[in-house]
Amino acid sequence: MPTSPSILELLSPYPPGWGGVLISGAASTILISLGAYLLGMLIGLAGAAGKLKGSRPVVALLDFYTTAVRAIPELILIIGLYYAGTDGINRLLSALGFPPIEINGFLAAVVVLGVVQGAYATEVLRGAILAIPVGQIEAASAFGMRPLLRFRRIVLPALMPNALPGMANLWMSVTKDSALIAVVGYQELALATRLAAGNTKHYFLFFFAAAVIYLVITLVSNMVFGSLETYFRRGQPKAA
Amino acid sequence: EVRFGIMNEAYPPFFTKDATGKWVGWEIELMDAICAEMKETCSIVDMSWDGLIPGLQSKKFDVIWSSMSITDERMKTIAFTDKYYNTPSKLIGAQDGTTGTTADDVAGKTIAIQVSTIQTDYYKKHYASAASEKTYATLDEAFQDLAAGRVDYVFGDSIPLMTFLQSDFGKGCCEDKGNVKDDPAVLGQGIGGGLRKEDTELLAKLNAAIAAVRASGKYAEISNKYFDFDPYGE
Amino acid sequence: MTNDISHALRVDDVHKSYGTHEVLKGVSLAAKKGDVISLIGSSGSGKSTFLRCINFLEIPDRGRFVVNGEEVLMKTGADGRAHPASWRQVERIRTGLGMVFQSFNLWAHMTVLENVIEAPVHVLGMSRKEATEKAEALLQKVGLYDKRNVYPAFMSGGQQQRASIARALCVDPAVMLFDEPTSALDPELVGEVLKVIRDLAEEGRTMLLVTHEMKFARNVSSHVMFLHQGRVEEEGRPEQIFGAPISARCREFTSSSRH
Amino acid sequence: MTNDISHALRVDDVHKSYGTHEVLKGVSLAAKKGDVISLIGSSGSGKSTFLRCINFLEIPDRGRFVVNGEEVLMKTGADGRAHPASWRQVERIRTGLGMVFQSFNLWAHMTVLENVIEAPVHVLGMSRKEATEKAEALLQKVGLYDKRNVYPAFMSGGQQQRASIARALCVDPAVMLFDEPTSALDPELVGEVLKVIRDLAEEGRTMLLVTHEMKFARNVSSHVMFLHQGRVEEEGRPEQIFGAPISARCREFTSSSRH
Amino acid sequence: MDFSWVFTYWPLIVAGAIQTVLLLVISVGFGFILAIGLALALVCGPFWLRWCAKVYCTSLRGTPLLIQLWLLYYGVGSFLPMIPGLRASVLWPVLREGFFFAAVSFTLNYAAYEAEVLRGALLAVPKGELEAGRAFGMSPATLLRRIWLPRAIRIALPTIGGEVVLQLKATPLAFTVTVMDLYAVAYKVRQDTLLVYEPLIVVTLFYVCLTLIITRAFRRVEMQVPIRR
Ligand SMILES: Nc1ncnc2c1ncn2[C@@H]1O[C@H](COP(=O)(O)OP(=O)(O)OP(=O)(O)O)[C@@H](O)[C@H]1O
Ligand SMILES: Nc1ncnc2c1ncn2[C@@H]1O[C@H](COP(=O)(O)OP(=O)(O)OP(=O)(O)O)[C@@H](O)[C@H]1O
Ligand SMILES: [Mg+2]
Ligand SMILES: [Mg+2]
Repeated sequence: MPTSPSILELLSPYPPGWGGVLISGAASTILISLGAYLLGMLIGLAGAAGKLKGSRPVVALLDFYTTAVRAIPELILIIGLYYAGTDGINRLLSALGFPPIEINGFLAAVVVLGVVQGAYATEVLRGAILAIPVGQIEAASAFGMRPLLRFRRIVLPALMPNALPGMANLWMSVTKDSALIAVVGYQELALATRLAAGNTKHYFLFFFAAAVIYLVITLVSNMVFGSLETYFRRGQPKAA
Repeated sequence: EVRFGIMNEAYPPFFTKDATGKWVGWEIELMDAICAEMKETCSIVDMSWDGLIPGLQSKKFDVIWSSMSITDERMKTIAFTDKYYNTPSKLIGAQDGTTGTTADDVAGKTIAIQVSTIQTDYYKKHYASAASEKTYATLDEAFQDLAAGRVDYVFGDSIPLMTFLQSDFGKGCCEDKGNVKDDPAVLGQGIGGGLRKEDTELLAKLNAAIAAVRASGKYAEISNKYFDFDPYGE
Repeated sequence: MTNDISHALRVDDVHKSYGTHEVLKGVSLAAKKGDVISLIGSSGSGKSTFLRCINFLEIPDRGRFVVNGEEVLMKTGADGRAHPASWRQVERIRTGLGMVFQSFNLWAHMTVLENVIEAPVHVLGMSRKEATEKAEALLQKVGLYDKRNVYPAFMSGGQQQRASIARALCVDPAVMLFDEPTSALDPELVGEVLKVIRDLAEEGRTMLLVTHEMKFARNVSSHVMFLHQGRVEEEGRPEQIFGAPISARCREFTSSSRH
Repeated sequence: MTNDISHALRVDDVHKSYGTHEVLKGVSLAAKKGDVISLIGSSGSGKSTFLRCINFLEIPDRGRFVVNGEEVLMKTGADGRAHPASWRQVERIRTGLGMVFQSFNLWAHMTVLENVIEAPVHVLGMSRKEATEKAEALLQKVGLYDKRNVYPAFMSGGQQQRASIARALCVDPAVMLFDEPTSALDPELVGEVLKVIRDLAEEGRTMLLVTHEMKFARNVSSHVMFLHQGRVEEEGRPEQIFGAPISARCREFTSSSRH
Repeated sequence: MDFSWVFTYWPLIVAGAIQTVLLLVISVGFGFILAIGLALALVCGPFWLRWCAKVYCTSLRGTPLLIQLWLLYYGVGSFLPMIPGLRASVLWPVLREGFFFAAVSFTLNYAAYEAEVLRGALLAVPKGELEAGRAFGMSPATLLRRIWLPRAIRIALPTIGGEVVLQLKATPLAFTVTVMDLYAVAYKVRQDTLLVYEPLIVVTLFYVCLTLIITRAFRRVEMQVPIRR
């Protein structure tokens, strides 16, 4: 290397500065995390409902899902789905005489992370629902509320304060877990950081920059989760 | 069309992406030369290390071109081309004025080695009786620990080690202790491209192209831009 | 039983056990429009359970239910226990059943007013404006108008109970189930509730009322049932039950209210 | 005031507001050992709040408290409101104060028996064995012996209330605060509780009792206080309050119990 | 499928499994205790303490664990030798190792996540039950030990179980500070042999066993108090 470039040059958003790479990495991270998180939440809601209300086989199946999916390393899930999965599908397709398909890496990442998130979310939401005083739900039933209405008007607002801390944690971890999807060739924040650092050998600078970006993401999420919690804790007496 | 799978991490000067997302480096230029030789169009598929083998096997690309060492163990799983480079291994250590890489020189010291490299085998054969080993996921971490004094030596491929020594960080803490005595039995096989075992036709074409590029002087031309020695080794 | 239709509420032979503990051992009841039936009995005798079976908050092990002329279809599940054949039907029937819970069960995340208009707006599809007007009138009646924007956690026990009564009244149910609706109320308010119930009965609504206040039961009801060990030990007009009960157990129970 | 010691419980001039809503506007009370004082008044008049101020579950804005001959030291905080000077002292005083809550507040993660022995074992340091024996005797008395290993969520309202009474009795407090202890009980059980309270009074314990059942108040108490709009509107012996009340409001209130 | 490598690598596998379990037990155990303190500070601490706890939780949940680990290991860790006397002390062999730093940073990180969960759970305990405890003269410590925490933990059990499993999944990061946990062993095997699935399957089996133990244990506790539904 000739003369070392200044910090500003290194972080400039335009090449040869690496700022742009970091920012687009952060954007992918957020996108993938959001997708996975929302998918996870949907699975979680269905899973929690199934675990609490479902018939015996449904509960057993969901138990298997939450245990297995949480236990299996995400890496093997991603490799399994993206590589072995596409391989298998394509073999099947060609056996049936169809042309092979290409599974989008982004979609695969969102699906895998979402399915994993779903397993954790199932448990968080199950606990949150169990913490609702049963009488509140009974009252809703007694007034003839249909299950969906009951869920939307009573169960959801009542479970939110109990679930939010755990759900916030899941969000925090998924923004960092999304680093995994580098495996399918996606360049998110962590990989972009390593690339920038490895190229320039300014390890400290770029890791610090990445930490700051993560922290900004967190602070914004904190604000969102914080105001959600304040809103959903309305009507509760102040802390003891 | 031949698709080359390259690890999406930075490994200068062999391969890395620059800030515009373009692939650059010695190995990339060599790849271009080989493709020209084969009269094929080439494309690059970037993967994390974890994705390379599955990607190869599920035909997302055809050749792993990612500074992968040829070993007998690995040859059980995939096929390798002839080597296209083989750089010496060396030890670096703290700036204390000593040099030397014999077992006596490292006696009682701790040596940092990147996980699952040919240096591990070399260590087992030559150093294990005298020194102790610490395993690192990447060389960068090993460098950090060398600078912090947690290990006494880093043992690895000379090129990344020299690159480190030339950086500001490396200059401040560490120095070259010399190349290790060659042992072709463990260090000799070099770096090659990895292929699916059944792709024997492509393998033959690649081997021919490597030989042709080396013979035509194109190899030396590319290497001179990056190195002051011949990376092909013996 | 073609005469079912004439009954606003008809329940036959309800059985309910929790584990091995058989709480209801065949309780039956028939109420015409405008009837006020009081359910009395000692603590733990299954009064609340009976009420909760009627709107299927507890699934009875056995029994036949006709509410507002509509029979709840039951089927026997794989485990040999009865279940409603269609929860849709149960939900529809519940909209015609108001309930005041023993423990109030107000929704904690809603103010009193929101609690009261919840069911009219979201179950019956009443407009918010209309529901609010109606709710405010009801809250006025139970003396909670100035507490309408307070959350339940910040109210006294009696205020919560009154809110719970207003909530049940606001859906205009044809049949009302009251589980000790005056337990937390002072005598004046008990008098008010008494009046409300009488008005409702005159409007032709049917009421089933669990209570521990014998005087209240005597004053308000057209029919009294004494529950003992899971069975109806005695029933009849209030004058009879409180004046000249036949069963010894009933006599003992009602007389003790004159401590 | 040297004669404080002769009072088991003495409270002077308690004030308490929630926000701008002034609930207690100077309530005073003095009880000797063995006194049973009933607190009556309409719903929302501040009876529960008063009880909760006595054991500092609510911090009163102003007031002087002497419990079992010990004055609670107060200091004025930076915000101009009074606080207990030492929470340690409050905790010690609370061990001599039993409380039955209007909403029972049983600990949901413990069985009835565990609920009852909790305070004796972990606050008073009684041995588990001794506490269990005592608790079982008490549960027998309130008719819950065979429910002793049941969790509160699976009990009827009256059963929970009885468990709550047993829990308060098991610490042998010198002063007991009862917040509507019979609201969920049937007449027979009310009679039992009446007997228990009389026995306790004879043992020399002091009791402060909120109730809506005038007959009960009349039968059990040595002194009755009528709370109205945050003040003691009238107080005296039960015969006077129920027989010949002076204040118009009190007359209206007590007479309404004869609906 | 080729598992012949297991015969050569089994001593490493066993050692790795032990490292994994140790890291998990240490970080969850100490982290939970720390989390209780943090959660209490968040719920009822004085303003400054609440603020400190909030900053702690936000920054530790907000940055990747990997970066925290590196900060500790390469940052703090490289200053440790400068403390006079430490190098000569009996603690040095422990303090020098990557394991120590991994255990410390995992503990700190786990505590931050767990504290948030506990905060929510502490707030979810019905106020009346706390008041009942106070009314019987329980000191704050007794109240916490007998009523508040047991109630809160039961409310949060499913979430806590999830956090423990998440922590298990975080242990592979220790490899970046030279701790050869089970995952690192599998990584080595994969690098050595280029087998993709087989080493990961061994890890998966082990993780599944651990997860089963964890979930079973949590279910046990959950079942202790029946819930009415
Ligand atoms: N969910 C439940 N699981 C098990 N047993 C229960 C459950 N609910 C009630 N029980 C038991 O069933 C019996 C009847 O309870 P129920 O609530 O119907 O009594 P009740 O007549 O309403 O009494 P109270 O006047 O005290 O409210 C009681 O012994 C109670 O312990
Ligand atoms: N935590 C609180 N925050 C605000 N206001 C409250 C709170 N608790 C009670 N109040 C109000 O204080 C007043 C007195 O309440 P309190 O519970 O003392 O009444 P009460 O005399 O016990 O009535 P009841 O007989 O209905 O139990 C009520 O108007 C109530 O709304
Ligand atoms: Mg009941
Ligand atoms: Mg009250």
